[in-house]
Amino acid sequence: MLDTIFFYLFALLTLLGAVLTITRRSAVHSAISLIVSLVGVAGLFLLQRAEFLFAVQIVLYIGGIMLLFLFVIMLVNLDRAERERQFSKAWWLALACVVGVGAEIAYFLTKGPAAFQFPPGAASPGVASAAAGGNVERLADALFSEYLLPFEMASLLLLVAVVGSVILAKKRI
Amino acid sequence: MTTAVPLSWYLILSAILFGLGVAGFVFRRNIITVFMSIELMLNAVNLSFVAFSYQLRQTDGHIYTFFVMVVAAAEAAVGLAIILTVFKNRATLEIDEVSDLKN
Amino acid sequence: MSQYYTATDHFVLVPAIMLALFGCAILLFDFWVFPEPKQRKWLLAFLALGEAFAGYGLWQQHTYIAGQGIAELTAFQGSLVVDGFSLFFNWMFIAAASIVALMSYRYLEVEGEHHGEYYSLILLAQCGMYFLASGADLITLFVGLELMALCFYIMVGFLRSDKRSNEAAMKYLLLGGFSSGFLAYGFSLLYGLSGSTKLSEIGVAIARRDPADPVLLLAMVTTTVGLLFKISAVPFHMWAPDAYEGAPTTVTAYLSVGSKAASIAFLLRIFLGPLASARAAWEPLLVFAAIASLTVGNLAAISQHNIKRLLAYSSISHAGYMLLGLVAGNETGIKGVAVYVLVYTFTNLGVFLVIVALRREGLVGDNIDDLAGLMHKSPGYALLMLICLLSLAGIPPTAGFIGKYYIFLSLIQAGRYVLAAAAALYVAVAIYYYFRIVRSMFMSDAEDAGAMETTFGVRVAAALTGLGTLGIGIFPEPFLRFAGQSLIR
Amino acid sequence: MQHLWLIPTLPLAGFLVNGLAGRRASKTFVNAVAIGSVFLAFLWTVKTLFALAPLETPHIERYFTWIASGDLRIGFDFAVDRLSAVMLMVVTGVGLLIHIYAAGYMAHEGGYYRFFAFLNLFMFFMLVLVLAANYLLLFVGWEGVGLCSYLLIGFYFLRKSAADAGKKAFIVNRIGDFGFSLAVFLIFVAFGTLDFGQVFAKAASLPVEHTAGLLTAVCLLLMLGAAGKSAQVPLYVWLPDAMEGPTPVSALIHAATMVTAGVYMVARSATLFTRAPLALDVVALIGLFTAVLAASIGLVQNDIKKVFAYSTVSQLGYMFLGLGAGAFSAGIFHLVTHAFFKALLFLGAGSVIHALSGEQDLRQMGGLRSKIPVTFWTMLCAAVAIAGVPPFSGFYSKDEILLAAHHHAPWMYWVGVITAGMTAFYVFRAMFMAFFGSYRGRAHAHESPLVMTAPLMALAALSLAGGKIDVPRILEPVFPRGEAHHSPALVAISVGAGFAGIALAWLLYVVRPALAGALAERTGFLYRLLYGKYFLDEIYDALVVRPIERVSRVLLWRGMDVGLIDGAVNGAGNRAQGIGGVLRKLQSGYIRSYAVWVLAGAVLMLVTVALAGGGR
Repeated sequence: MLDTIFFYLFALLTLLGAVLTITRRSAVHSAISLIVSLVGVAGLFLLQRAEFLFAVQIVLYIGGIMLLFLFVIMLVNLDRAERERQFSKAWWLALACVVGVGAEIAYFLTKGPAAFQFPPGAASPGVASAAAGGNVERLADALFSEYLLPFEMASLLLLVAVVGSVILAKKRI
Repeated sequence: MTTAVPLSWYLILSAILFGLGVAGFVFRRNIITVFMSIELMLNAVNLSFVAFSYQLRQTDGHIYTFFVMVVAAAEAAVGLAIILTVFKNRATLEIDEVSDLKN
Repeated sequence: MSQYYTATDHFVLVPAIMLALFGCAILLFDFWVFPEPKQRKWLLAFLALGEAFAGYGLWQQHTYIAGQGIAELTAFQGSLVVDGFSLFFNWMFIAAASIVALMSYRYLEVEGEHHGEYYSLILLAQCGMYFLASGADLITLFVGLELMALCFYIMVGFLRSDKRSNEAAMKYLLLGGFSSGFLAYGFSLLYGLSGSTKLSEIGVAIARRDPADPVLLLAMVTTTVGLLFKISAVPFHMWAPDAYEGAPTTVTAYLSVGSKAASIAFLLRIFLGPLASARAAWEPLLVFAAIASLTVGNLAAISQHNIKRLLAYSSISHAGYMLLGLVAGNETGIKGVAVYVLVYTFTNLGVFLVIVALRREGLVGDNIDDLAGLMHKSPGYALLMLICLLSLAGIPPTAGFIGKYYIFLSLIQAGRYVLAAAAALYVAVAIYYYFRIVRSMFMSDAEDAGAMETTFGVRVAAALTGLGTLGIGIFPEPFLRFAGQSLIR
Repeated sequence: MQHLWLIPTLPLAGFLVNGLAGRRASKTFVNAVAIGSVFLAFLWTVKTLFALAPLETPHIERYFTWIASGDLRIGFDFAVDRLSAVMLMVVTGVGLLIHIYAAGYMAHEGGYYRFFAFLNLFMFFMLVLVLAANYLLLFVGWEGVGLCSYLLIGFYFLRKSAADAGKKAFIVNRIGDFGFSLAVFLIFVAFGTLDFGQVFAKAASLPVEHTAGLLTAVCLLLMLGAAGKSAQVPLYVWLPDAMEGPTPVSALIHAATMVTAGVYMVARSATLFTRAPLALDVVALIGLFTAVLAASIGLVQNDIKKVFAYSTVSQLGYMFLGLGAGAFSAGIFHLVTHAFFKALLFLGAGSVIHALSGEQDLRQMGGLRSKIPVTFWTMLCAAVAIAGVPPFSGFYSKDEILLAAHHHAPWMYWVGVITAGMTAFYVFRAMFMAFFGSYRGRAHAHESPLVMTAPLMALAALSLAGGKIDVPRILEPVFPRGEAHHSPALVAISVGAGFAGIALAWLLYVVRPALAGALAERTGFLYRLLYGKYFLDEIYDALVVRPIERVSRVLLWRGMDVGLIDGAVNGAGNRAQGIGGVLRKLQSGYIRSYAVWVLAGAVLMLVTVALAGGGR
């Protein structure tokens, strides 16, 4: 019961934030709304016992990425963003597309629980405790054992990101 | 495992979030906001991964979500740097002004 | 060596390690050892060493697999797989990256953006391609794809003070992120459907499902959108002309062959692996994309004046041919796609090389008129361009013919006569715009008398691409056998 | 092993030497390389043919396997039988003479080395085409000669700003090549091989198709390819425009050799065609129709090269008429004699143009008989040959074709006779306008140098005596001769038609020159129709060329539905005015419009699979 109430709460937060993100005139407002939405998603993570991801969402996404966004918005001239024209006159087509996607997805997903017959044996009941708690340990374990390779690849990815942003943004290299 | 919130709710929420991200990408005129819309889409993906993972009682989905976040971070760093160079050269962040390459 | 990093894992990873290692080495040496811009060409030696070591690693994998007589070697709990397919594509990436690096040196100097990071990015992008060609796990593939894409975003925007380069990078980045969103969404559904991120297990789970399962279809469509975007198939192609035109020409060359080949490898892995059982559902989509790509690519190329843009449209049409090989789906078809990609790699690099060689102070060299009178100025490059354009048009005895031949053959064997006829029709259209370039080269008089300034690297690259294009055309047998080994399953 | 590969390789070597080093070399060197390589190829051909005589069965040389997959094997194989032997002699022999002539004609042109390099490259591809032992290698030569033709027409392109004409030539040829490549694929599907020997052996075991079937389809597609290359209806429109190129090119490529590639290819595939009588009928009809149509246009043209261009189209039609009537050897016979006299006519015309410093309009000529006598007399030899005056070469070959046509369907004979009359008329009209009467131009006329007149004389001898080479008898091992249809009456009628044409031309352009103008006025509409070439160029332009370009532009420019995509995202109103109502573009440069396309594609795909999935 409590789960449901929290789900609604966080879902509302997520959707509200998302709608505001794409409708607010000012880029700063958009960014702040996005943070609200991300907090909602973080809450949903927590609700599903993904404590590690909850932390990452707060620290990396909100604390890192969104800060970067805000920083850049401040760096470039803010006034221009204020004057941004919002929706174009013939926005109906794009809306139709979006509604189309939404309808399709909703149609598929509300087809009932039949759509989510997990393959037999896919769920691992033996580690049910994992979902109940100890998630962080298990994740850490997986990252350095089974998923060692993508973990190391991620380091390359971040290296490229560092090199790239230095090259592109620095005046003289 | 009893859960009060069925999987499909999460998936529908994820789909709506994805749709909103797409809408933001298509509607918005400010490059940074457009870029933020991509973050919305990626969050939708994360949400569905975590939901699946929760139902399957696995951690694979969590791992994937983690990597999506890392990718998002790297992409954001490079993307914002590119947006800064665009701004430096054109003094605008209106997306439709950046349309010299065409036909 | 622990349980999670065994000797096999290491053996499989060696080429990627070498690429990454030398990529980092270039960054360090650029900073500490070669601070002077003039010295930066020595970084090429590092790149060459990296490629050589990576090649050695590949060669060992090659001989090991052949010696043991096994089909594939898996590592990292099935996340990476070395088989004929991955080896074939990785050899191609080595060739592509080396040739691109060889032609880059003087070009970047002329552009005034000759930095060591460029070579590092070439290697790191190739590292991403390595994982795309050998990955067998959604996470590995996704991170590999993003690694490659990120390197390309940066390289496309490498001319920082050039408005067009910025714009190209921004468009590529935003649309790339957009499509990655679709791809990741599809992956999340695939994961939900199967409860695994390993391609083989996903395949098993999907084969057991009802093929008309709506969620499966949604997963398939979103994945397809992401993949088709990467190979720039219509209607997801629109980033390509803009990115190709705005990017530095050497990067365009790398983008058009490296990224395209890696994405095709990725696409084949997905469609012939986990999605193989849903063939009935995705085949019409690919037919549509292929025909649309042929139509838009070929017809739009007719009225272009910028060669890079023209080649972008032509590369869209080539993506259509590659898709047709997958549509045919038989052994000839898959082999045909592999051959086609190989041929396309050498040929397209050759064309871009000539454009790069034209670049000097005061001449951009990407307009068709800039090629005017090339025959007078430097007959060797004109000849190379002629051979490569003939190859792109698919005229025997150049390599391009062999590629198209296999695609057509596979379509006919599969009984797809209408598709074969349509493809043949577009070959006829394509000759038209390729020959526009030929005419400009051979028939017009040069508008400026400036001689071409080429470097040793460019000349070596020219020889390699020329030999590749003619060699595959005239002696295709070894290459065909090589491609034949690359068949998945 | 006779080292057949040397024959095409020699001109290729010439191309490489001249192409890479010719710019810095002297003209003498370029000449020596270009002419020398063709001369050596000619000598090697002669030597080979003597060594291989009597060549009753094909001599095949297999060099190496090109493509092998499964049981399919396509090789770099050359073969020579009597048919290709005849073609080889024509290509190398006439080619050699034209090369020599070109050394004089092009002496004062820019890009001298380039011209000869491409001429040699053309010889290479043409010889590959003739020597090829399978359809694929033939296709190599086929595309190669097309490329060279395009490059050589382009030699004058910028100066004459005739780029559009080249565009048309190109598009039209693409249609033909499309047909040919489809035919090759169909052959491959049907027979599992592309080797001539195997294909024909397998085809020979098939029954004759009296209703349309696979063989008919193959043959019709082959004919489409041949129509493109050999300028037959409906794809003939490019050839007259191709006369923009230098005259030696017109002579070599657009009269003597390349345009006959289609005839050669159909003759080569005779085994297939004889088993598809429907296709054979189409060949005959196309040939006949082309012959009449082109000849009628040729009646009124005033540009000397245009007259001969339409004459070439018409004579090619004759050859196809012969092939279609089943008289393959007669078609090839006419190909040979035509190579002699048409090359001579073009070279002579070139000599006239050269003498008049570039003048091509017949109305600006006249009375040149005494000023350039060698040119006059040699051209007269060609004229009597083409007009079918016995006992010169054209008489024999045309006679064979007409007799075969009469045997096939008498009405075809009569149409052919009328065409023969028109042929004689327009050729002698050109001769009389150029060489008789009084001089109407201003330029000072001077006879061409010996290097140009010597090939003229050699060709004149061949035009006069070429009929004595009994090509049909030579070709007997390839095309067994049916019963001979001798009919002195029919021969007399066709010769009579030729003489009538000459007499009419004499009357109109020498005896009563005023009559010609009056006639043109009296038949105003007909005259304009003919002079405007039935306005087919304009029709083709409107129906084929422009739509293709328009589609290309529409794809880039948003022309389909104003306000659909861009309008959706950009607020169409404001912007459209700024650009001034011009159609804006699909590839608009706006990222968001691109994203909408991605989205639209995704939705479309979703709907498709949802509908397909729901239907299951």
